[in-house]
Amino acid sequence: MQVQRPKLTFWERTYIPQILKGMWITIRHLPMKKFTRMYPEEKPKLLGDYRGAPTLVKDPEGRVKCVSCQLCEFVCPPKAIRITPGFRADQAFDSNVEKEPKEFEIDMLRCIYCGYCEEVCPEEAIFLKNDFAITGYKREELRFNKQKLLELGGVQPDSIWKWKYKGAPPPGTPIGPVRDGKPVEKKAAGH
Amino acid sequence: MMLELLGHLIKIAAVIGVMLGFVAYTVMLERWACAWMQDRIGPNRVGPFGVLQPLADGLKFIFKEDVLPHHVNKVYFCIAPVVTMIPGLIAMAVIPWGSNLPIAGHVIKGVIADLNVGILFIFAISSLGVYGIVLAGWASNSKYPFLGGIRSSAQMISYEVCLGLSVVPVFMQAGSLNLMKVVEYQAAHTWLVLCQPLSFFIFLVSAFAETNRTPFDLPEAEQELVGGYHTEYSSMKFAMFFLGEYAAMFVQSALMVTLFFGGWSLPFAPFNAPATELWVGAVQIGVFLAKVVCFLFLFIWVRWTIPRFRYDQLMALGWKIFIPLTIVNILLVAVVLALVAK
Amino acid sequence: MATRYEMEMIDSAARAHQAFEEELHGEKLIVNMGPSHPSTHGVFRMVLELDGEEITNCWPEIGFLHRGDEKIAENMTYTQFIPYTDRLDYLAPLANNVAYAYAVEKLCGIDVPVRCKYIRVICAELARISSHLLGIGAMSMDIGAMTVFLYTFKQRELIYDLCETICGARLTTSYTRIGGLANDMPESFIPMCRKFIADLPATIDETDKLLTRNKIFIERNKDIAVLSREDAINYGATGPILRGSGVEHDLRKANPYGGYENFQFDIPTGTVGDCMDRYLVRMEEMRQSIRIIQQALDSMPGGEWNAPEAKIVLPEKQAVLTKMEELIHHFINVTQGINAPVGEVYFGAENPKGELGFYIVSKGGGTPHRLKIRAPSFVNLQLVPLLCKGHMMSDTVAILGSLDFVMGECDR
Amino acid sequence: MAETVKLTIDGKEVVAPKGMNLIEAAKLVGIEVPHYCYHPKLTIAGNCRMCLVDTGMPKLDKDKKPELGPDGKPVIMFAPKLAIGCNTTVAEGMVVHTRTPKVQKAREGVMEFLLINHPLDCPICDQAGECRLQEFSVDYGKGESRFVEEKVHKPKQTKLNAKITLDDERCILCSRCIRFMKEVAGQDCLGFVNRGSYSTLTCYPGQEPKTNYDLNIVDICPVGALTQTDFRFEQRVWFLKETKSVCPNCSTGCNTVLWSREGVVYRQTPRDNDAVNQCWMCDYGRLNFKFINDPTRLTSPSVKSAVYGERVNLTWLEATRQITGKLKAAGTIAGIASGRATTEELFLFKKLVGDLVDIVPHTGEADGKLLQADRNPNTAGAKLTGCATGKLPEILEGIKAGKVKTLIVLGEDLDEELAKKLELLVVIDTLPTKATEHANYVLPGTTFAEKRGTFINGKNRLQRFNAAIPPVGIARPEWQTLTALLGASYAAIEDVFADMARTLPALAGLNLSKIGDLGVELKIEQPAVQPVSQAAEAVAK
Repeated sequence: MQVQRPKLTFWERTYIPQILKGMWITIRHLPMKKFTRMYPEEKPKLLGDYRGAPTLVKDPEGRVKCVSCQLCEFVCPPKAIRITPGFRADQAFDSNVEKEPKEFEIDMLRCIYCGYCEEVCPEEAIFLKNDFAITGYKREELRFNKQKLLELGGVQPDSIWKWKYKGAPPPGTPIGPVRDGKPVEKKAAGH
Repeated sequence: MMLELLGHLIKIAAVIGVMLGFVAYTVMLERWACAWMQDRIGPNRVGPFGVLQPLADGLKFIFKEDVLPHHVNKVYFCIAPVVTMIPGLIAMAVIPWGSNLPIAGHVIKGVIADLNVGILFIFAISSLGVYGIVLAGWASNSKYPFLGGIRSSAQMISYEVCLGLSVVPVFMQAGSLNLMKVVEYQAAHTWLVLCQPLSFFIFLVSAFAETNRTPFDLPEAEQELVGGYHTEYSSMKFAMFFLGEYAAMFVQSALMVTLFFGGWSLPFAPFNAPATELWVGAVQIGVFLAKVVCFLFLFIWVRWTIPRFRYDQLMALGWKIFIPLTIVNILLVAVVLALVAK
Repeated sequence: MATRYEMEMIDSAARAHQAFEEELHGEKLIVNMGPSHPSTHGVFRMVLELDGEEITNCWPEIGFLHRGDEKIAENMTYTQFIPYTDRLDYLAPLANNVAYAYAVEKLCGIDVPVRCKYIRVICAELARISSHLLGIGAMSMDIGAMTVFLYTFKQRELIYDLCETICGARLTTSYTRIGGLANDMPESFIPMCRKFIADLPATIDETDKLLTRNKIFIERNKDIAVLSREDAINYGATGPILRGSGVEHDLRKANPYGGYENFQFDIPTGTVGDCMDRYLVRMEEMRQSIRIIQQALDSMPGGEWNAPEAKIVLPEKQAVLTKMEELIHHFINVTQGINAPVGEVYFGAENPKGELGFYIVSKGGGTPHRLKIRAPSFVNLQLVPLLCKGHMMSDTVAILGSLDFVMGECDR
Repeated sequence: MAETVKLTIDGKEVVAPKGMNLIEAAKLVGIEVPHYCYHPKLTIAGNCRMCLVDTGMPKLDKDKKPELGPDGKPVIMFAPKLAIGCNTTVAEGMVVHTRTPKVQKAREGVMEFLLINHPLDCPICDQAGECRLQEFSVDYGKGESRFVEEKVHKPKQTKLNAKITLDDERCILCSRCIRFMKEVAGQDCLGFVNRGSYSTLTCYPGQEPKTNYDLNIVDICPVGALTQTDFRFEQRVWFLKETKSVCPNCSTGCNTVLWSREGVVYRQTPRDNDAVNQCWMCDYGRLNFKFINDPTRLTSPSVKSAVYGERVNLTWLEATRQITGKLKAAGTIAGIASGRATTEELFLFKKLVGDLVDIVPHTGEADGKLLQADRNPNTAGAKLTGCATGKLPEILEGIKAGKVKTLIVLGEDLDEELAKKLELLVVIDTLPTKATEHANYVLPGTTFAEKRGTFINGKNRLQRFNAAIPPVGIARPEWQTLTALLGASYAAIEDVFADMARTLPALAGLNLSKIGDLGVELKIEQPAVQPVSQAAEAVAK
């Protein structure tokens, strides 16, 4: 298919009709609805699952969901995430998770909001929230630490409770079949 | 005598004040108009609906650092913006912006200097404007401004010829070079645009070229020349180029109104004759300004609609089409006038 | 090595002639256009030798935006590189994502479901429209018609809205994955997209009216930078530039991939090969893209959007949380990447700017041994000296506009 | 050459020594047979069932000759059931398939069973990234799980001993650890209790592994059941850089891998070298690397300033200038080198100091396995380069008597009294000691993880090690320092070695790349290890 090159009529060759036509188009736009918005007052409506700033979440019981598996740190293309793994306190109600981040830092200046961290997180602990305008006066301000990330993330409902019924039975528990966290009675041998 | 002089000074101050105000708000108008044509909101932050934006612009220009590059020719570099702006202001001296303002027995004439060769004065003065641009281009000692300056001088000189030739028929018909007389002639007879459409058209196009407005804004053409002759300018010096451009627009609009659209007159009584009452005089000033605003809007409107010519095309248009056309036009009008006179 | 000086012996007559020529032409002006110049579309530098306004010589210079993407690719898994493809031709990130995904899938020898293909087609065509809108808008803005730029940008904003709906980001989409997509197309996308393609022709027509028959625009473009058919082919030009010169070559037809064989569309070609033809071809391609999107939306199949390849595609999050195999595959897929076979593949996709090719050398494992990006802008930019010479300074903007390149992709 | 047999594995002809099993035979032609319980250095248990392969033998006719089929090739009779590769030895004419659908199906089944009770621990399991379960699941297993029931729970986070943490849920019961403790470490203390799904690895009551080789069971554990307590949750293995190195803790010179990230060494594991350490190493050597990241490391050259009365940091250029000037002015120079220094350093040190030089012996108790009494990794190197002369008492006496006034010490400590007697004491070391405290000049050195070089072990094996991390501060490898003091022009360690190879006949014809990762045996006449003079040692301390 060949494109048609315009062949101008005599009048069009005097420039005038096309200029007038153009001016007609532009003038019609004068009263039209404006497309831009008054930004800081009028926030854009975010569509879809917007990929804003990554944040850490807690579950409804207040447990930090992150177990510092460091998958996100590995996958992060710009290497914005830095995790220092650590132990979960032995006495904590969720000590069966064993591991939690001692420190979790995301350098928002490096972050490219690709969402890979959320995608690879095997614990659903990191979410990209709607914050799209992250600003600061200093570089350090934009290195979000664990506390800040948890504040931003808030609480996320948990339907699976992956770590709830799991883990070491208290010392002295006989090794054997367990259901719902309790040992199942062994049937007497049929001798 | 002293009183008269004082009166004149007040008049001059008023005219320049009003004109600068208009210039400032033309910038505003331009920003609004282009925004709305482009479906944008436009400036609306400073003051209600952003009406104080020109003030903010001015303040910003004043407070910006004035960069004086080390490689420029400092004297000319500093003079150039002034040279660009002043002619625009001076030209307003001979343009009639009203008929009369009878105040308390005195009749104030609606023009600062009622020269008999008003149009010649204007051409003489406004052709000085090109020096500013050439100076700026040359003094910047930089390549893009240099190209801009060259383009500009060639363009403005060429179109000056068109401009001058295109209005000859007007004066042939009006019978005077005094702009006040031209307006009065129009008020009494008919707007000259109806008699001299070709003249008007060529004048209009040349006016675009004279003021470096799109489609003839080659000297500054930011996409090619990064701003042309004012590339190296900043702060208030840059603002003066800006003001100069808009002042020139204002002058050209006023000239078009004066020459072709009956100046301060309206084609019905009591506005079709010099005013004898204060309110008529005032309305006529308003009429004049309204017409000027229409032309200013036209300038803006065209700028945000069409692309830009190329340098050689522009020169070809000027020399090969407009100048022959104006000469033919002069001849035709002369013949017609001779026939009518018979 | 010692420097070799070449001595040129010119006979007196020739020298006289040369002096005369020099006299005639006067001093030439060397102008740096770029790397930071409003119409070089990024950090592209041209050194122009001007004789008055005429360009007598031109040396383009690239590399100001070099980030070493190809080397970066060698140090990360195939999936991790996807965000980097966003940043090649950043005016059409979705199309880059799609091209890259197909390249890796070709290496792995996997096929994606039809739904995925159709979504990718929509993505690629939206990217094409977006890129051409910008190309035309920027070209017209460089020529001086500023408002067209804003009109086209308004439509691009709507495309960005569509991007945001489908993948959560407006510019850095990173939407495709090896063997599928990051997520399924949301329900709300289809009506939005339908509305968009219904409204877009109005803007195209407006642009058409403002430019196509406007004599000023025509004079700026007609017979400017005429690229002959032979030169276009010899210089390896692709995309609208090649087609503008009258070569009917489009990878979507010539070498159909990703379900393009199922759609009806035409390939616009030019006759002269000047800026005008390239402009017209882009205008027509947008209309054809609308056709394709329309068909894709109409015949969008349901079902899976990821290939059923557990070893390549990340498992569903729910399964990762509850099932062992899935958790393991998730971990290995993330940390080691897909286990690509040993081999070399080249895959070229018809991107807005031309043929975007990925040449992957794999020695097995999750990272490419070498990944070469054949960026259309890089190849098309070779034409600049050829096209610029003999034209005027002002024409450079039209020429650069009509070449419609992106330095992000050229410099990589 | 032992007797060999010919067989075919996946269509490839293999010539393997008689008695070899199929896993090893397949390895010869680059075919991997997945396995968990089999370990080449341990006895065969055959309980994981992962290495199932399809085996067949030629059909024999009445004359015990292979019967030929219509295509002229022997007819193969495949066994009705798959055989485990680890416990099937090669046989003449055998045909093995490792990739047929049948085998694949079997492996998928095995994998599925192994994963049934495996906890969803990958996110918190240190093994993730080097876990055989993960690897084989992806390579040979199914992509999706069919198991919906409740998993069996077993004890977690139990401490096997101070060094090892045991997580029974993750255990796949391969019994490698049990066999290692019994057969190699010599303490039969681990075993399984319970049956079926509830089988659990445990230690005999009241016992715990307490040999010097316990941590090897962490290495051989294919999953994350046994983890090294002090490496737990420190760092993911996929971030760690592996650097081939040699253990500097005794004259065995076990081949090791250093695992580091961004200038920090996180762990040390053994590397296969049948000539030295097979695939084991002792816990003493394995854990003795923490000094690399010691915060008190010397980072900059310094001088004890008479003006300020304290140490002042110098640039290398300035330090070299001052020391060389003073050395030239000095009379007899004595040197005390270290048996932990590399051969190249010792070579240069000898050049710098001259005849009055010796190394300080360090000894400990040998355990009859890997750990030697001589705790210097490079005593043989010192001997070869002429640094080990036995003149240590003489030097020390000389200092005491005030005959020796100038001393250069490379990586050893010195008695305070002696140090005070010296006019010029130059110490090159990595950590602050008494000697560095009193030295006129302290030049920071590097640990074995920060430099390249060679050690010659007790069996005269020349082994090369590499730099895993950059030096701290502006410290630099000792060979550079010594080169600068000598005023020599060695640009790289290769140049030093080349010079050494020219000078020392034992090294003739060698260079660093020829040494390879596994080292080369040197031909040195005299026995390498001499009885250590207890007296000399006492004086040194």
